[in-house]
Amino acid sequence: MREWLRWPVLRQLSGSDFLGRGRAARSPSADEPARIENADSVVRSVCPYCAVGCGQRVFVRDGEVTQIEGDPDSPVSRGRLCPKGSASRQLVTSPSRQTKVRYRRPHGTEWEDLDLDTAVDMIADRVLATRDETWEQTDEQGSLLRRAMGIASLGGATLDNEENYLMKKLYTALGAIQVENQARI
Amino acid sequence: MAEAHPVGFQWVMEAKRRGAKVFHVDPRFTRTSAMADQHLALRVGTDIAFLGGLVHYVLERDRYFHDYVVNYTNAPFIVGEQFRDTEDLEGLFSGFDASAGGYKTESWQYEGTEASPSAGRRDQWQKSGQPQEGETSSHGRERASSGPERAGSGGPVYPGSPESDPTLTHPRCVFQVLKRHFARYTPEMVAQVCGISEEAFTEVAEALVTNSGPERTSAFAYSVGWTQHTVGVQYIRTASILQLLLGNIGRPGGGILALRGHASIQGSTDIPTLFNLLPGYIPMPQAHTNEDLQSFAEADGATKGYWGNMRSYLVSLLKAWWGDNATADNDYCFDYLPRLTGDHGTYQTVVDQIEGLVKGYFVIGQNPAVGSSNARQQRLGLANLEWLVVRDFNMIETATFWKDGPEIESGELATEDIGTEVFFLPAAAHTEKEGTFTNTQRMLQWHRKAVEPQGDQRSDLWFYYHLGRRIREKLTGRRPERTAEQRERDRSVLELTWDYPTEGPMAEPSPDAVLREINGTGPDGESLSGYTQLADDGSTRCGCWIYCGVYADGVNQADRRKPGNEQSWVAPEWGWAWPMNRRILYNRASADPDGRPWSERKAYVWWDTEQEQWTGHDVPDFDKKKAPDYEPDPAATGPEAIKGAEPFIMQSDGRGWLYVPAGLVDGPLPAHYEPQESPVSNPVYPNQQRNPARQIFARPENRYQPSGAERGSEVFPYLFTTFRLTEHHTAGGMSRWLSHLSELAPAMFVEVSPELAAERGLRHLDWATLVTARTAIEARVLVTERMQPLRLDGRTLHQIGIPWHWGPNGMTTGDAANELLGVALDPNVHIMETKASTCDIRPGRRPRGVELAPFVAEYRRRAGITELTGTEHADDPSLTGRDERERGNENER
Amino acid sequence: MSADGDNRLSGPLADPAVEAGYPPEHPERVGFFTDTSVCIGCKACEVACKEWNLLPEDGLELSGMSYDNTQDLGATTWRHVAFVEQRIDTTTRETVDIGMPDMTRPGDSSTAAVDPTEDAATQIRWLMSSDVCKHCTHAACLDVCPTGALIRTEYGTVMVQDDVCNGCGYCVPACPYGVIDTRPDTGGASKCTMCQDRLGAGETPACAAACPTESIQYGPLDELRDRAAQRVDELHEQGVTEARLYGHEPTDGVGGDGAFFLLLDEPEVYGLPPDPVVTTRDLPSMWKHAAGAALTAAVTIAACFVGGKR
Amino acid sequence: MSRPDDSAERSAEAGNDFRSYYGQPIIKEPTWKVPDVPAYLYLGGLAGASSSMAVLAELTGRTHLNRTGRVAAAVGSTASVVALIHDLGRPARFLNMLRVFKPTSPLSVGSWIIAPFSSLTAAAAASEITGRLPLIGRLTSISASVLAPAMTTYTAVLLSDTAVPGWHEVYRELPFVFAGSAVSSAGAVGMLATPRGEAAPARRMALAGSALELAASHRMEQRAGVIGEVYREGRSGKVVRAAKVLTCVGAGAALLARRSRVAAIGAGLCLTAASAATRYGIFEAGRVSARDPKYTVVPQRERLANEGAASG
Repeated sequence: MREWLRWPVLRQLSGSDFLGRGRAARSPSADEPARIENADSVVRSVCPYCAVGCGQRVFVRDGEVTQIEGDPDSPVSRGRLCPKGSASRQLVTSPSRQTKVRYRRPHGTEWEDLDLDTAVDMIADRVLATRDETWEQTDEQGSLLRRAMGIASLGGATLDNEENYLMKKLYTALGAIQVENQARI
Repeated sequence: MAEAHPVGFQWVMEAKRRGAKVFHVDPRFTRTSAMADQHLALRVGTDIAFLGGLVHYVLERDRYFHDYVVNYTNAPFIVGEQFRDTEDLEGLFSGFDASAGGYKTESWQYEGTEASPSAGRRDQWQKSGQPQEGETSSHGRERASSGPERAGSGGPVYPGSPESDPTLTHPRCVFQVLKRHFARYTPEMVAQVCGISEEAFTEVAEALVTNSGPERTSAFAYSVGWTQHTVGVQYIRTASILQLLLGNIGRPGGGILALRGHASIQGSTDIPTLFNLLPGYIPMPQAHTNEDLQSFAEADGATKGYWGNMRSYLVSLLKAWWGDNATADNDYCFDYLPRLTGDHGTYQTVVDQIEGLVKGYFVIGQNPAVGSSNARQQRLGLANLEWLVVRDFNMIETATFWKDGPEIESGELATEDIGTEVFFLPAAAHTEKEGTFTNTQRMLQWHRKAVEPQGDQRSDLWFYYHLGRRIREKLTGRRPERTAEQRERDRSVLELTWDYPTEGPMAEPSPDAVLREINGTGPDGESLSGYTQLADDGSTRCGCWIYCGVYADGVNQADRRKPGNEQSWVAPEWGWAWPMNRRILYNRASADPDGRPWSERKAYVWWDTEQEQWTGHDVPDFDKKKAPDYEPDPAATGPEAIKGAEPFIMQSDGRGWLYVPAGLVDGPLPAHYEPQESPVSNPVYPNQQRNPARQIFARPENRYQPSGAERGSEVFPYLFTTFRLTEHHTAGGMSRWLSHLSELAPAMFVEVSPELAAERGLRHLDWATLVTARTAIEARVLVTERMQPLRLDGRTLHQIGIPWHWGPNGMTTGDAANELLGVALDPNVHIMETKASTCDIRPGRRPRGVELAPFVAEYRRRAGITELTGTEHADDPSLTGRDERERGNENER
Repeated sequence: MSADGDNRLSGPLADPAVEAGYPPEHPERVGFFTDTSVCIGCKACEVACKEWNLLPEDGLELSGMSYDNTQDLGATTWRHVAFVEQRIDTTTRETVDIGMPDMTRPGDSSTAAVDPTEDAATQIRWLMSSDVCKHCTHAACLDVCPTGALIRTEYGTVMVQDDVCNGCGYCVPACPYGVIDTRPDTGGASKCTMCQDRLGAGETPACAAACPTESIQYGPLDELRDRAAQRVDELHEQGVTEARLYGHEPTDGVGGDGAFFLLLDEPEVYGLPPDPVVTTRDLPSMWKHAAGAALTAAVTIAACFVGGKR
Repeated sequence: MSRPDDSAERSAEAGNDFRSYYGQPIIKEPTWKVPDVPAYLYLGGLAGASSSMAVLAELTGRTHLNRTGRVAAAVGSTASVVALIHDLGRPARFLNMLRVFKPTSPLSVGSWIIAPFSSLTAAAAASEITGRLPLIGRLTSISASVLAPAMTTYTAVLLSDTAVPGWHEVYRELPFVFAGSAVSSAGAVGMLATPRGEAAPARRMALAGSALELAASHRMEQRAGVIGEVYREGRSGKVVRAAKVLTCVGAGAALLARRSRVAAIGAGLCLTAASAATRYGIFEAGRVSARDPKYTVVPQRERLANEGAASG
């Protein structure tokens, strides 16, 4: 009976929307709240693409990013984003993102699985071996070099300052000097 | 700017709304051109001629900002008698050593001074009394007297004061030198070189000068269209000269604005993952000149300006890194720093990979297999490694080159033969970690963490912290079996401060703790509030002196988010800009020598006579209490030696440099040279085709093409330039995998004019093949009138636009533009020339598989290319070091 | 059809929400004013829309239509940026269409490219315009929808209720702008909702929020109309005499658009109809003719039964 | 709209000189499928005219023709509904057609017509075939016949009430074409399924319907202006021409059908095909007119030019 009373035709006849073009034809779905309204948290962030540094608001629900949009408070961007910035939610939630370590052994033809812990351990071993193998304490004239020329690194412009800082600090301590990033490219 | 920085472009539109005129100077008609009042389609690689023409226009008509120029620039300083200009030497400056492909720069100095470049390079010169220019090692020349590795940091230093002529009439004063030097750059010359009309040029010039002066300012915005050239630094220099002459530096609405392309590319320069720098632009020590802390820092200590406190900055850094282990007795562990012996930049590194010298490679959020010039050379390097670590979101080309790279397709390499061990580690995204990005305005902004990364995804902070922790554990564990020599070697690692707190199940290290370390702490362990507090006695620690203050008062200043509309137009309470939260550098120049604003309209920072201090809309970039009439004691050093009317406090004379007596390796003034590869003979200096000091690598996989009148240049008759699209990002790692971006620009294409299409039989939307001496790629053709042929001296020149976002992997795929480019570098900063080169274009798809190499080889044969092609007068370590046999027997790959 | 006369189907209508049964205290009618003279063609609107409305990618095809690879509005593309390359004579403001470059091999046909140096007064210009559902005052899609899936909202906008739509497709050919379409994946009709859910949250629609240059302006329709008129005057003063508004007149064929535009050339150059009319304007006449025809049929049939067995 | 003064002049140059966005269509082509929607159109018309035929046959004592009419009306309307449901993007939600009553929607009005009509005709046909409840059968048949004329023409309104130039611009004539076609198609079925002796009204319906259809078509094409092209040219033009030929042939055969069963069958088949082809041709012509921006732009430009001339 209740279902029957909700029949829009009855609402058409009884209400102000005789032609059934608005209120009478409306379904409860039209009033569903926006997903930014029922977010568990709204996190202030910064766009990861170019160096303009537009403010972003990241909406989270159940531990997942549900929306990323411009932060109107930012005096840099005033809430606006370009197409790349606007695609940030897809960037971070894309199913194409890798979630597992992949390993290719020397001369291997396929990727293999590898435990993250093992991978970091293996990399540490490689670093130390290459460091010893290519260590230069001094040059021919006896000038101090104190470096390992077998280790190089590229990247940093898309990372946080804190990450660059740890990279530079660790590499320098290890004697790796061929450390570069996009700023040179 | 509308293309690559659309949201930043809103401010250009805002200015336009308020009456600003917008001129767009670009070889291509882009989305920016569409919004500009006027678009000037320059021939690629001719901006120095264009800007030089503007300098000429200003000087010839006496349209410069006189008081600004006399007081704030080095215009009155007298240049030494020994200096010879390009006017005198047919396109070369004095000091050129043809056999070394570089300059001895001492003849560029001021009269009465002994200008030398920088702390990082100086003491070798002091010791020997003679610059040891031209020495070549496998890593390029060590340019002892120029110090390009230091040039970004605020300029070289010189003791004493140069002779000066405030009337600007002395024939050897900088102003007069400048006038003579730019006399060639007439509107007619600009038209002839750049391919634009004199009328169009004059319109820009007139608009620029009338919009500069006390009441008005003009700004230049540029991007890698200026930097990625064999004369890139001199492009920026020309703009600097122009803006200084017009009084447009240090003032609101003025400046030369670098539009940088990555979220923290500024940060990764400030806290450099760059070979030649330590945090805060402190140079990495050189093997032969920096034997101890004293010799490294002392020369700076004797000079004027804020670099005079270099020792404080460095000692605080060493204390931050080695903590209590760094003491006065051990030079604060200065010897733990590895030493440089030349260019160790990324292109040199790739050569060393191919040569088997570099064995392990970390690639972190970059994609060199398609993103660096001469991409094939990059992949040959990757294929010759022992191990490779790639950290990224998706399976980028750098991670998969061994499986499906172009060399596998062409049969040049076989997967089974590639010995590189590859670790792909998935990275956490910006929403999955917290930390700071430094934007293109030097502003640090803290982004907070929203969610946890999935699976094995981790932040790079996590990776490097735990990698370091593991390495230290292993070294500690292996200590008994290590030799004494090895133990000594390990001390720099084991004594490193590496005790960051971790949190959560993933043991994520605290970025907040790292930022506090970067900011620095005083003897009491409390956060410092600014770099003026740094001491050289080991009592302070600071990971990056220019970032000192980002954690002032124990508050993360980069995380400040007071809404923009609730504060002044400078918005000082959003984020934090280095240094000291100053939003415009050298803003003391916004006031006249007496400290009054040049005009009410352009008031920004001024001297408050009642409060007796500097004040204004921004944090004054000046000693707050230093009065405009302050005259330093002649014996003063450091900041105290800067006058109250000298705004450029990082420069060793407090002045903006129109002329660069030291610090650059390719000339004290900019001069137009043709790109490494150009179909045009240099019209400005007919005897000097290319930048004589450019850095090149003549190697089998990196052949150069003939230029201008050289035989065979007609084989590659078309100019091309690479560019970015709004719809994609860099080499595509963050855009080609996203459907919402891929669908907007779904295929690799090239832009050609209808005239070129007619000349070569290219059809809209069909395929075309582009060929250089390196290789051939294919792309879809977009015929558009936005590309216009140039008419130069009655000759028609065609330019081709090539976006560089594509590669073989991802959702939208295509050949990479970087396959076409050779590696030829600016000698100051080792940045490659991607914005101007030559190629051939023909209809149809490129040859595939084994047919590709002979196809390209045939082009090289027709053009008569040998390993010497395009190498004259250049700095090329591989040439001098090479075997004669190899030289004679050109082995084309 | 009713006491209100033509207003229920066409002509100026002060308050479409009240017409659709909402109480007079409903929210103000809102809309978009898209000022194409400041559009930089960045397509942020397209992406922001798809991100918010969770719309899928709908084709990785290089169109060759300048930088427009989206090509048109559709069921899963609710914002579409058009790109038009043309020449304009800077003195007369006459435009010359370039259109799609000739697909034949140059030289094969007679349409040789114009030598740009021949006429110094012409220069290249690149028009960009972000198109969207017009949210017509008299919306044909809504009128013809048999299920009530398409409704007028309290904001005066027009939206599809996906849980109601049965995919009959009637709205598709009814739209005079070619906006609405049915989704191949769900079968339902779909188009811009002006971010109905965001409006409920007091937020700006996703496209307008993202637009870097305020080309897409969102707000109360009356305010937007005033602003637009000012902007046209401003451009005319600057010599951009070809600037004109499109879809802003309540007297036009659809009673005025909820999303209207400032254009720099004829509407059809951007793919917009020059004089759209809501089809239901003629519905009473259609029914009259149909009734006449039906009567004719009935009479004819009856007549056929008159007479003998021949 | 404010626009430069010269635009009216420019647009007044009719014919093929019009501007567009890379030749892209301005309006969307209908997503309706073939044969679903042409079948829906044809069957609805057939059902409507058949229902009238049945009642009149019953009143005039033509039991066979009554039976034919009842069955044709029931089968036609039911099949028409099935075709419509099959065309829906979400067939399971067919019942939402009755969720509202939308006077502004010909499809809603049509649904409210076809729903009772198909039920009534089904009941009438069931009674006729089983012989049970004859009174109910008669009542339902008569009730259905009240709705029957509407069945013959509402689908014309359905097509016309769109932005499709080929349909909308001919809204005055299209119902008459459909009416004629419906009458002739019912006549055709009557001829096919009824002994010649009782089929005289059916033959007359075939002839009269055909005449009406042809006359209305002719007038429609005359008045359509530039849009008339889609009814003359291309594939849609061919189908429309074929329909006309079939109508003529069918009508000619119908003249002979009184004497010849073969002619009757031939006429019935021809006219059935003609009626279906008419619907299909018109459907296709509409699609063509939607695809080409010319048919949207040129008439609108002409309208503006005329308005401009009238007011200026």
